[in-house]
Amino acid sequence: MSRDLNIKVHHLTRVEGHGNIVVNMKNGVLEKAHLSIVEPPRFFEAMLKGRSFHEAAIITSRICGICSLGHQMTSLVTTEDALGLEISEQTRLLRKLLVHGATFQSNVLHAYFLAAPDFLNVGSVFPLIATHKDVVLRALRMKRLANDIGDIVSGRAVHPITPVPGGFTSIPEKGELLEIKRRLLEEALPDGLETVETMKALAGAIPQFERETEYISLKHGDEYALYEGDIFSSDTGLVSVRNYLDVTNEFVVKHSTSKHTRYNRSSYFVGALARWNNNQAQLSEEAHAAAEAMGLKPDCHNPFMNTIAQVVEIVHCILDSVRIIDKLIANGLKNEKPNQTPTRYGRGVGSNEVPRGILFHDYTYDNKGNIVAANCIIPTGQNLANIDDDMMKLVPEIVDKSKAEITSNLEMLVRAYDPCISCSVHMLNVEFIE
Amino acid sequence: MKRIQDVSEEEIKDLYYPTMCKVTKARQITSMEKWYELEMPASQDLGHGPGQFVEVSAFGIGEAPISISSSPSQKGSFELCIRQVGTLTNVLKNYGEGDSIGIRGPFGTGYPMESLLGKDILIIAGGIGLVPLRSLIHYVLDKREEFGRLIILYGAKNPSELLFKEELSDWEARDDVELHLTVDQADDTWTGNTGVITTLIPELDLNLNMTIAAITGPPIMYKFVIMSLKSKQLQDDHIYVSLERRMKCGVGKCGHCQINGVYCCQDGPVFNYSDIKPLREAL
Amino acid sequence: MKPKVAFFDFTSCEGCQLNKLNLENDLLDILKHVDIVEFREAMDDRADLYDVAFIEGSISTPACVERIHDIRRRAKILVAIGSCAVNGGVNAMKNLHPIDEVRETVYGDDKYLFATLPAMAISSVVKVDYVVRGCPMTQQDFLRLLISLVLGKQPPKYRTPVCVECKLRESECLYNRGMVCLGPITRGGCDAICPSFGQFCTGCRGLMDNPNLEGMSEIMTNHGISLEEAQKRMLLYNSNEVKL
Amino acid sequence: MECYSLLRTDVPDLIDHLGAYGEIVAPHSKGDVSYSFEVVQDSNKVVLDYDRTLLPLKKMFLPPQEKLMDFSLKSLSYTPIKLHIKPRVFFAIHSYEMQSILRLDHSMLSGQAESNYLRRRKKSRFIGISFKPDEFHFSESVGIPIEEMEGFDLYLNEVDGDYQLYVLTKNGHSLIEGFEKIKTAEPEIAEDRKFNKKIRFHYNRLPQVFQYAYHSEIWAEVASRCVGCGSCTLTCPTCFCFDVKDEVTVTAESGMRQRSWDSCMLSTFAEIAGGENFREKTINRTRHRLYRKFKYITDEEGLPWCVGCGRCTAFCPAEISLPDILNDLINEDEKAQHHHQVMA
Ligand SMILES: Cc1cc2nc3c(=O)[nH]c(=O)nc-3n(C[C@H](O)[C@H](O)[C@H](O)COP(=O)(O)OP(=O)(O)OC[C@H]3O[C@@H](n4cnc5c(N)ncnc54)[C@H](O)[C@@H]3O)c2cc1C
Ligand code: SF4
Ligand code: SF4
Ligand code: SF4
Repeated sequence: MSRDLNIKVHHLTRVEGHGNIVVNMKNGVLEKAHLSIVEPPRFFEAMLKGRSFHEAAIITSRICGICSLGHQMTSLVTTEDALGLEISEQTRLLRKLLVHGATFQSNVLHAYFLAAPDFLNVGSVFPLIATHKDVVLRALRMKRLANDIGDIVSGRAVHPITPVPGGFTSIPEKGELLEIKRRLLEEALPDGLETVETMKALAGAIPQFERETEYISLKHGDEYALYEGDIFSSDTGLVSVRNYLDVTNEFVVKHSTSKHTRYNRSSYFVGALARWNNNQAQLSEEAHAAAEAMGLKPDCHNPFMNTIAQVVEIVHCILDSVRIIDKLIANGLKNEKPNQTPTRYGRGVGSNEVPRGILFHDYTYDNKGNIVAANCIIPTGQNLANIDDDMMKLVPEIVDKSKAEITSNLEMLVRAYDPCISCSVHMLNVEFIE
Repeated sequence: MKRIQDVSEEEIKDLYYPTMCKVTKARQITSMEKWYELEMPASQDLGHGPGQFVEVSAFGIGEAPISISSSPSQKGSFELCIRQVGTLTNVLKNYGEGDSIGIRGPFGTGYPMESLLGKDILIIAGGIGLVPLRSLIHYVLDKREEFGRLIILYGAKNPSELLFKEELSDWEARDDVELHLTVDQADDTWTGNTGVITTLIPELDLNLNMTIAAITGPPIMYKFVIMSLKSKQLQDDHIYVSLERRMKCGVGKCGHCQINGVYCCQDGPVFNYSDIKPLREAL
Repeated sequence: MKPKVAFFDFTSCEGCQLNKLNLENDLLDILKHVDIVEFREAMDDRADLYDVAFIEGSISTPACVERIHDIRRRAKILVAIGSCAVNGGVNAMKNLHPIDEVRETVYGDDKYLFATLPAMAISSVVKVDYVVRGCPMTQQDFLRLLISLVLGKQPPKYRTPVCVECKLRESECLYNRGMVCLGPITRGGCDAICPSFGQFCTGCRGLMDNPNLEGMSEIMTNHGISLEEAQKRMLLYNSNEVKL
Repeated sequence: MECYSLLRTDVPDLIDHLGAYGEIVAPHSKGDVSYSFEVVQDSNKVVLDYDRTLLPLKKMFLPPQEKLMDFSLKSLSYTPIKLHIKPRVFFAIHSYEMQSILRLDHSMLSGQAESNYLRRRKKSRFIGISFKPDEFHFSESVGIPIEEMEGFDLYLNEVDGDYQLYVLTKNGHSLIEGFEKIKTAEPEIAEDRKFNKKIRFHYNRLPQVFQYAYHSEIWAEVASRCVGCGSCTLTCPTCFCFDVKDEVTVTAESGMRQRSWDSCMLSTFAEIAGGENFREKTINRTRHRLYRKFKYITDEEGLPWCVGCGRCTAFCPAEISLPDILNDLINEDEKAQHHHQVMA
């Protein structure tokens, strides 16, 4: 069948940041299918220049309000690596709790507010308030609890306050943590399991589409890697975080203010589905049961299933947060001061799994503790090439459908990646021109 | 020093609860000012003296000090006139007949009416300053034979800003009131005096021993008016001014209205000029 | 009829918008007062006219300029939310460097592919009726503005410094802890949340009217940081306002 | 005057014993180096050796933020606030703090009596404690020695690490009735407590200095360093200015009227509608603050309205020192006097 198709989705909705979808097919030959990023560039690397290590995390957390905690964590890890700052076991645990809270929050937001309207064929979550009030209330309840973890441990969920290089400026009270634990077990867990049921019911609306690709995430010896680990490629295995540039290989494309990346193939996938494919063995029984209920199998190659993998992670985060709180309390909460005395200056690299995938920061400090060079590589930027490759495969498969349906399928595909476009435009590995 | 033992539990009265008063009449009298007639619950009397003010309250917005514009001799109701300049005053614009407005007060010192008996009263009002002085004017008119001359100087920016126009023409018509109006900027309809209020003073023929001047107007006005009165040889203690300051509580607690060592809300707003002349922040 | 409300984002992290979605406990109450007609981050719908348009983010490209004029034409009331929109916020830090250098830093040889302007406050391009400050804007502050608009009253302007709220909370002053803090010259309204969690105020709500910047620099240098460092601190959120 | 000895280690037991009268409020640690008056939950957490609390004891009678009423916008009516006032014992209070409460009493009783303050104030008992002056205390210079006992029911005087307990009132006597860990003793005075900070003139000469200080150059010098944060007045135990605001809930149907501490050092304090500001410049405000402490009320009551706690200096980020300003004004005054004499 030879068809002409011209799709332009201007300012894609229900994603963070600005992107347009462009598809161009002439006589059945697909010329173009890509996500073009039009978010105004913000030049964070330039802004970081000359800034003190006290400010680096404050600034980089403003790269993205949605992943502010993720940026902050990666920034802190990077600064600590560069300046040789050791952190305590308590700091590590509190950070892991924060990462869980943020992942939980973000995944709920995406699954319920951004993706669910697609499955139910409505334009936003607001109509659902009338038709599915209990579901909306449940989502709000879960989000509130996830944000409360952020508020209590880090001062506020968006642009956290207390995490600083070397530790925390203030430590939560034991009673506050116990209350969070109670709510996790009594409210969040039942809500999480309900979520699995809801998603199971909606899973029928997920398109059957498969494209095997390279999956990249962190990997850790003892746990489902979120806060720390080495880089792992499903194609070629482990790479040290220090050598992240060997993995990312950024290049500029004309249709995007954001650079693309590639490693062993023309593109790779980062995010919940990559984490699932690479690390699912380290998930709890409950999380596996959830995955099975929603039809998520080990080695899944359907990008639309990323949302389902996120829901599995919700269950994981709830249960693992309880475990972390227990450990913090068993160790006894200490009113520690952050360790902010540098033992060296120079370059540091840090990486975390943030909800949308693997994130890298890379700073070089002068011996006054001010930044001379910085580079940040954001998950959505890493997914862009993969999204384009998916579109190139998907469009011919659905070319018989109406233009409206194709468009909505493509929008749904992009949304499944939970792209965070606002932050995907600040990442280039360029040295400052002195 | 006052001591805590000097007050008993029973003597302590609540300070911050307003009395809800019904608006019985209301009219927008210029583009900026609205006039209200209010009634206390159970036909109580407000019990104020000319020159005193109340704290007017609208829930959700806040409170503002507003002068009582009617004479104490008016029984059963009292009047306010409010210029719409900000948050609260603009919300009050929407209040009309039948609505309830919270009132605390009356607060502050009024004019010492006892010592004004038999005197010639010279009223000097600029703009909204007529509102508190109107209480004094009505009081004098109600007890006309107990006072000497009543001279009213009243100035506004332009003719459309003159308040209480009907009353002005009533006063104009009376031969026991000497009314002199002026506007800063005349328009086509205006046939009267043009110029700032001080231009009216030199022509006045005053009996210096008998005359008491009462001045209210924008902060800038006082200095010049007092200067003109002084050049007519009027003595300091024959001059009263009513001052405006920021106020929150109205009862000498919140500190906002302090003028050097005195509280405008308690020691004023009506001051004898000789008392505040040494206060550097007063005028 | 309920007022039609819309949200738009320009150059920003979208944290302020996210903070709105984080109003879990109040979201349903808010929807009783207003109709949300456009909110790209959360919905597909579009509308032509708005009673209130909330704007997040700075103006930083020629395309932004065009779009904000268009929104202004269609909005009765326009509110800038978050420091990016109110005064340029962190985005404006790039204005401290020559623009070509900035572009080259990030895009190298491809620097001319993407147009950029200095990062500007919304109010330097179109008339702004009200502001909600902060980075991110606080939910409390946003709700206060919304309720004020519903009641037809002037929203609070916050003209006292962060120190006032810090003192009312009886937080330990960071200067007594040997840290430096921008609370004295920063507009309050945040309930001094950062100092109350032991972190210095970064100045995210913008400067006070007539701040004593010399006095502030002196305080900071007396507390052990260099003048250069002190000035950088002040510039963090206020590059468009602080003139040194 | 009865006098007993009390071991430092028995103080927690004394606190527990006092609990029979009511709630106990005492200094606790706050943050790294600060203190705050809090309701005692655990008598072992009470700090006996403290320099000064961040906020003064005033906060217990005139809270930093206080709801004055609830109102409904639907029915345009309000509900008064019920104050639940428990009898309270204020424990380990310094003499200047007690004096500040006595001055506040006067301010709150003058004119119309401040109802909420007085109701809270009525049922309280005060137990003083001696202290070691640090670099900021100067209360002796304003007439308040460390051992000033006016206002206290009981007083703890530290001697060699332990305490002497003085019983000063009938109420004080009944507070310790039945407490057995004290022994009768002879009063002693500790030697090693000296004030490091002093005002050069006796306080009753200060109004005289202020008489001529209005146009001093010193105000401008101070104003150039002041950042106008209000910390000095917000932590001052004899300041009491406040602001009143209405807050409405998200339902837009109800709300509350709330008062919160305000400060005459803030630029907005004396501003009225239309932008007129009666103390627009920092210099006007700094001057007003000191005149309030040493001239206006002092002229009438014969006492400085400053108790020498040192808070405004200790908590000023610009390290502007009130006694230093006073001494500068005094020097200037002396110079002027001298000049006069020479001219004459
Ligand atoms: C003794 C006295 C009598 C007054 N009599 C009248 C009168 O009869 N008619 C009239 O129209 N106006 C009168 N005013 C002025 C009136 O109080 C102010 O215009 C009014 O408070 C403005 O309030 P707003 O909320 O509308 O203005 P906004 O500008 O929104 O006020 C902002 C804040 O400033 C406070 N504020 C502003 N101006 C004043 C002020 N002058 N005094 C106290 N607080 C202020 C308000 O309480 C409010 O919290 C009088 C003022 C005083 C002191
Ligand atoms: S911590 Fe900062 S905001 Fe708080 S009082 Fe000190 S300087 Fe002011
Ligand atoms: S304390 Fe300062 S940085 Fe923190 S929220 Fe408030 S204004 Fe912003
Ligand atoms: S504490 Fe210091 S800087 Fe702040 S207002 Fe007072 S004198 Fe000025």
